[in-house]
Amino acid sequence: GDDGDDTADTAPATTAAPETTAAPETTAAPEPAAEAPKMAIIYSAEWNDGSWGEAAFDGGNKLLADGTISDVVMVENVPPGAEAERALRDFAEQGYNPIVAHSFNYGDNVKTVGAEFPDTIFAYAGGFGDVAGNVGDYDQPFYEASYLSGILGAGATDGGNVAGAGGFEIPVCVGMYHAYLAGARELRPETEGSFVAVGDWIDVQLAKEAALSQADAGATMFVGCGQGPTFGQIEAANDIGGVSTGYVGDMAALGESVLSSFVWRLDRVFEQMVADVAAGQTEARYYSVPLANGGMDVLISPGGEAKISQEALDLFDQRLSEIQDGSFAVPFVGEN
Amino acid sequence: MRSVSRRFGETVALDGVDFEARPGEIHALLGANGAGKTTLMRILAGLDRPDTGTVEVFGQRIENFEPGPIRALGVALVQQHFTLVPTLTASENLVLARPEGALLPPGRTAGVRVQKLVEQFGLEVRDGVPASQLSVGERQRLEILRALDADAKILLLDEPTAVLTDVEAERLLGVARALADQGRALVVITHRLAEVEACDRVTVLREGIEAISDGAVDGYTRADLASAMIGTDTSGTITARTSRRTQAAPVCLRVRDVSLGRVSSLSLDVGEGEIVGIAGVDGNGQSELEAALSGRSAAESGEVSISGEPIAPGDPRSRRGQGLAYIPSDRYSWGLIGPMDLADNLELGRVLPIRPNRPARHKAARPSLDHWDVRTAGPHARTSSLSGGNAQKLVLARELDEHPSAVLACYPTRGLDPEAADTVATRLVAAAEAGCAVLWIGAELDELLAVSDRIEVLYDGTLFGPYLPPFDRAAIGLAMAGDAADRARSATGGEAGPP
Amino acid sequence: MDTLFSIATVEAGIRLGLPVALAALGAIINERSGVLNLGLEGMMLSGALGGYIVNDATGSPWIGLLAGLLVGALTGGVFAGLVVTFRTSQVVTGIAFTIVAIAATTYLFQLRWDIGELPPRVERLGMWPLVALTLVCVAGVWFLFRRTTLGLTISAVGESPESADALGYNVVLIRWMATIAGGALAGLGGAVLVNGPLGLFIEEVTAGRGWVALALVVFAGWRPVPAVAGAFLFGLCDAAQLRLQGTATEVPYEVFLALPYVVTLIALVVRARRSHTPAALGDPYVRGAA
Amino acid sequence: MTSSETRQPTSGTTPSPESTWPPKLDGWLDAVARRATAEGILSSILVPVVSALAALLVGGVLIAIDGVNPLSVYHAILQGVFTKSRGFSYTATVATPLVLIGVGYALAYRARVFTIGGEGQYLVGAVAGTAVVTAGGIGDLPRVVLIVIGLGAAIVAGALWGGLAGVLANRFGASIVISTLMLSFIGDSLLQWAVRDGIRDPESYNANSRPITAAALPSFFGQKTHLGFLFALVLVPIAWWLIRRHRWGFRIDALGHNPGTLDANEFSSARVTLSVLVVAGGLAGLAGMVETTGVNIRLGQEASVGYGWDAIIVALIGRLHPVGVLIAGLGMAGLTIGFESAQRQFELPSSLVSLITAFVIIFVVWGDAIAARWKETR
Ligand SMILES: Nc1ncnc2c1ncn2[C@@H]1O[C@H](COP(=O)(O)OP(=O)(O)OP(=O)(O)O)[C@@H](O)[C@H]1O
Ligand SMILES: Nc1ncnc2c1ncn2[C@@H]1O[C@H](COP(=O)(O)OP(=O)(O)OP(=O)(O)O)[C@@H](O)[C@H]1O
Ligand SMILES: [Mg+2]
Ligand SMILES: [Mg+2]
Repeated sequence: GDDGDDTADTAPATTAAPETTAAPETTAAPEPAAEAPKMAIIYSAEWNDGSWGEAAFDGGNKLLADGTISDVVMVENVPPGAEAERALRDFAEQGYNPIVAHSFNYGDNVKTVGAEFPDTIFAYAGGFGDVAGNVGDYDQPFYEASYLSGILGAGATDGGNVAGAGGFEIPVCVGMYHAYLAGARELRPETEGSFVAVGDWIDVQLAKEAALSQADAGATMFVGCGQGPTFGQIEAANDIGGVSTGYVGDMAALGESVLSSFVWRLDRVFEQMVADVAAGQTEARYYSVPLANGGMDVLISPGGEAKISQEALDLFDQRLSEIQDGSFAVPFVGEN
Repeated sequence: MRSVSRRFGETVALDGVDFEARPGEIHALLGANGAGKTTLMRILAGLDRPDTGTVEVFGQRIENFEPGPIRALGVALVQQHFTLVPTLTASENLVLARPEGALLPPGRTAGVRVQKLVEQFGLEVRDGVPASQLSVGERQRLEILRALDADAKILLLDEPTAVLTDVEAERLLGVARALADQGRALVVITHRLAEVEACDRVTVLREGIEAISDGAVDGYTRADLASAMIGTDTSGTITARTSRRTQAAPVCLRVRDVSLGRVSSLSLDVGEGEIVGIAGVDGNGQSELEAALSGRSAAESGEVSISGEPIAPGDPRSRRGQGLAYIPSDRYSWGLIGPMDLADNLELGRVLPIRPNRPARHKAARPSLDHWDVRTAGPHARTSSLSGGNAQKLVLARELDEHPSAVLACYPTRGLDPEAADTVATRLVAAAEAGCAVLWIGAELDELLAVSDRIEVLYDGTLFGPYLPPFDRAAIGLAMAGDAADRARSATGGEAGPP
Repeated sequence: MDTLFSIATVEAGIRLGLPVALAALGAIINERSGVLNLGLEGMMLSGALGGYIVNDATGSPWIGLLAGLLVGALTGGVFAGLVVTFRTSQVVTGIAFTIVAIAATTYLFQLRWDIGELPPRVERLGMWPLVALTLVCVAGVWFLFRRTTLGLTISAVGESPESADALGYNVVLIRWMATIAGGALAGLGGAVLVNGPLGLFIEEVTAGRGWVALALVVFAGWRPVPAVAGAFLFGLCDAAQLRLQGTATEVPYEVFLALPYVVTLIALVVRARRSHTPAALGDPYVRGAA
Repeated sequence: MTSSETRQPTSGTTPSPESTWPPKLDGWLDAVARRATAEGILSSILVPVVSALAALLVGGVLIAIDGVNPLSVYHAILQGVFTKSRGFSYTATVATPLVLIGVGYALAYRARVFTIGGEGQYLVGAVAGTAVVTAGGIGDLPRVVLIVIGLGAAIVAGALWGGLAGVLANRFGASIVISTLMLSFIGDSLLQWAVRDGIRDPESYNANSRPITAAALPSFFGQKTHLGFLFALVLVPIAWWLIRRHRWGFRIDALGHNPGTLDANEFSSARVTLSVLVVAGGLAGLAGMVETTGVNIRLGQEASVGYGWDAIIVALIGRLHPVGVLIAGLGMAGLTIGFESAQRQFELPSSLVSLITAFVIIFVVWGDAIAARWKETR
């Protein structure tokens, strides 16, 4: 990896590997133990989003390739509600365990179906420790990465404010924005910021205009949350020569403004669930793999380093190691 | 056209008809309703195709029955119903019919074109307003202008005079003659025998077969033509009543100061047992009068009442409860529901909240159908399968069976053959004699003369009359043409009585 | 607040309005001929994908626009085949058409860029050439209906197909042409969205703009200039809405999402019967059936 | 009285000089409706079935291109519905909103009132019903009472949403297709606002309403199927009876065939139009609440899953007849469930699955048109 040099980690190769389709590797994978768990993942949009969905897709496939699991089944575009429950139930009946519902809107569905299959571990992307019996939750500590991106952003710009955007005003998104702002303020305490809810997760054009409106108000550093809003923020930063941040996935290819991205290492999260299942556990947990434990990689885009001041790079390294050794905790502010 | 035949399902509209139109002549095409006149002209204009037979235009055999190419040969058809685009103005309609290139002419040029045509043919139309806002007569004239504008060599006019006043009709025939004199071939479809006399040749169709084929007009008397049309010797009018009411009867149907659209402040009383005929040319307020009296539309002002009780507009069931029967001018628009069966149609206006099952409904309908001699496959038949006369009888059965106290009969014989028309008239007269107040809005004067106790003429939304028996046919005819209105206008007092 | 009333806001409004304006112009041509086009969103989306793929392949956004136009025309042709020639229900076909287009574009897009490949950014056109293009289109449509025989014919076909037929016009052909033209402009609108300042395609990138365009057409009474003006007005509303979020004004943003539809409903009511709805809109034409 | 306001915009003033017979028809729909009443039950079943099969054939080619054996996919679809333990109950659950809304559409389309507003009415009904049953202080009421007032509120809200289109049409001549389309989008925005703000659960992390557990619909027959399916099953004979034996049904058919005659002889067609929109809206609203309380735990942002659009197709394929709607609704639901199951089994791209389902719709509509034309030319 030319880009993943800053995290003390094992194999960053998965991040941009296109060759992760399920079928060929199932046969090529090292023969798993027959009793290795089978995992199922459902998602409410398409896997192919270069971001949130793809992180789960890659995570599942990585475990399969590692032989940690004997099978993984993944279904996309399952709207929360009745259809999600049908899918969850179907997988539970077929013996898949653990079963991951990869959206924060699946909370009710996993609880409903979870009650019917007490021996199966379910988890959904609630992100706030919503655990009950065999139904777990997993963390999205994006704000930690975002804090570091904020440091880099301030180090690559001469001034200007922070622009945050999400499809709606949800805690994960707002938290990312506040962490970024806090990171930027480490270098430039006078930095201001604004957060905008685009009102839609896919409308890129509207998202871009939202970002441009923030640029008009003086923003130079952009941090998006969700596919549409992130693409919009990146595009706006490209246009005005600001800096932006890739969201859950390496988005360096989307433009020169993308200073850094973070990759969500969901294989680490899934590993915990699989381990619980393999150990015969039926109690789920809050599967939290923070940055410190390698839940995320922060990637500085190729060529990005040259734009960042040395002061910022140093601070970045310092905070990163502090986070990793637990001496520094990024503050989480979930409300605007 | 040689041995042209055309069937529609079971109906044989044309059966081996030969027809010719020659330059410089006006050819009258006669026939009872449904005789096939329109079908013949539609085929000639390329709007329909014959099943067998050939059509030649100027020696060129038509293979492709499409309106475009046939129009290009110089054939223009003025259809029985309007075919103007209602949102376009006169000039735009003309441009649409005969564009002068890809671009529209500027407003002024187009206006000049209309003006020229108006002057050339003496047919007055207004430009600059959408066709939907023109009067019926203007629309008809515009249709004809549009046909002439294409410099048609063969001009087909399907009942052009049906909606015109006599004066207008006469003018139109004058124009037709002038056009023929220019060397064009004209075909005029009409029901008015008088108009045939202004033509050169005549063809009479009866049930899809020529009863008279391409004869010189001079060779036939009106009686000849009439009998060719209907196949019997009766001159086609309704049997006149033998006795008429003379004393004033207690008022049943009362109309007070009703205004709606063209109708302005109209008042009228119809007594029990009395038949009042409303004569007049279509388009003088008949439809508004019908709408207001039937309660289909609310009058803008004024009141209609039956035995002192006002009719509530938009509430046909209570109208029926008050005893007002309504025979609409257009039974297919206002009277019947084609796709429903006969029993259902008989139930209109008196459907119970919960209806009996279908066999019971059919059983209940049978006596009524028998009594009114509705010839049909049975109460389960679709109403759209009825012929015009039987459809009308079905309406009568529904409306008159409940012994109404008043009847609003609008053109009750429209589209019927003489025998059926006579039956309808007899039934209405019988109803009147049983004490029912009948208001008969009609177009054919002879019919009204035959049945009415009193006639009023509706002209431009106002009633002129009353005319009492023995009727002065000429005076009524003049009133219908607006003569009485003119005189009333010139006499400041507005005396509009009978002569 | 000062940022609200700035040139930038206006420009944002224009950018947001451009694709909608073009699609609305397409729908006007289409609907003036009597064909109700509920497939507009799908046609836009198809044009967007076509424009994106071709731009990516050729590196020319102008060729991309042309491709969007052609793909749109193709979808218009398919739609015309169904509703004009086969006389399927325009309502159902339109809705189904949009569903097909969403599914098909997603499918093709994923076929082309498999998982793990980020969709590339393509060459982009600036706002002003597209504004010029849109102005040319609106002028063209205005000219078509005000100054050309063809426009008059299309209106006549939408108003009274039996009259046009009797005059020798080929109703089916004219509706085909109008539907293809409508699809072409809708496709162009989609292509303008992705080849314009955005330069990106993602699944369902049109995000309901086709429905807004349909609403606009009604709002504008099937007239091109008000439709385009309306598109920019709604674009401006969106732009302003995004800028208002920072300030204290607490109008729920759902109000802005619903705004085009609410305003259209109000327009339907206020202008009541003068709404110029083509009389034959939605009716298949069969000679002799009337 | 208010009759001057409710009269038809066209009545009275400009009568046509010639009567037109038969009256102008939407040929395709007429063919559909006619077949429902009399001619050939066979063709009314044969055409959609053959068309659907043709669509599945085309879909099979696409599946094969995707590298999966289409036969095994179709086998999995059948299994998903017929042999999997919950296949039937799932199918019934999905069919419930389709049938409830579809019967409303069928009634409206019989009257030639072309509403396409089911989706909006469904959402508005769900929002109103949820608002009522999750309102403070009401939770202590007995479950039955809660269910009833929740469903009642949903019906009223849906009916108002539908009725609004009727009022706009009657008073202002607004096109019903267009106004109901607009109202559907507005209904979705209303839902978004409601769950984000209006009736949001303050405890919830996400944009959701409070749970409606207290008003949850029981299941019946000990099945996974909720009571709502029973409503749909009961609605079908009621609607059938209304059409056959009730004055209102008679008026609906009369309105569809000839509004002028209805107006002149039986009842104001404007009011029948309004009533049919109100009833269809109420049924869609009911469907929204039934889905919320029968299937879900609360109302969320993603409540709009498109039953209101699918039901249009269900109504048309069901030949505007309640029994037909039931069969078509079950068929469509079965297809959905079967495809879902196959999609999970073969990990098919979701876009491919929606493409094939959309093909089924287009092919059925197309098949109808071809059949109608073929009939015409004979
Ligand atoms: N499109 C059609 N489908 C079925 N039957 C038709 C059609 N057109 C005409 N007919 C039938 O063909 C016969 C001839 O009709 P046509 O319109 O030619 O009569 P007409 O002589 O013009 O009558 P009128 O004086 O009433 O205008 C009638 O029985 C009519 O019902
Ligand atoms: N437009 C039409 N479509 C289908 N069938 C028609 C049409 N017009 C007329 N018919 C059929 O043609 C037959 C003759 O109709 P038409 O009205 O010409 O009868 P008619 O000879 O005038 O009878 P009547 O004397 O009772 O008026 C009827 O059985 C009718 O069903
Ligand atoms: Mg005729
Ligand atoms: Mg007849």
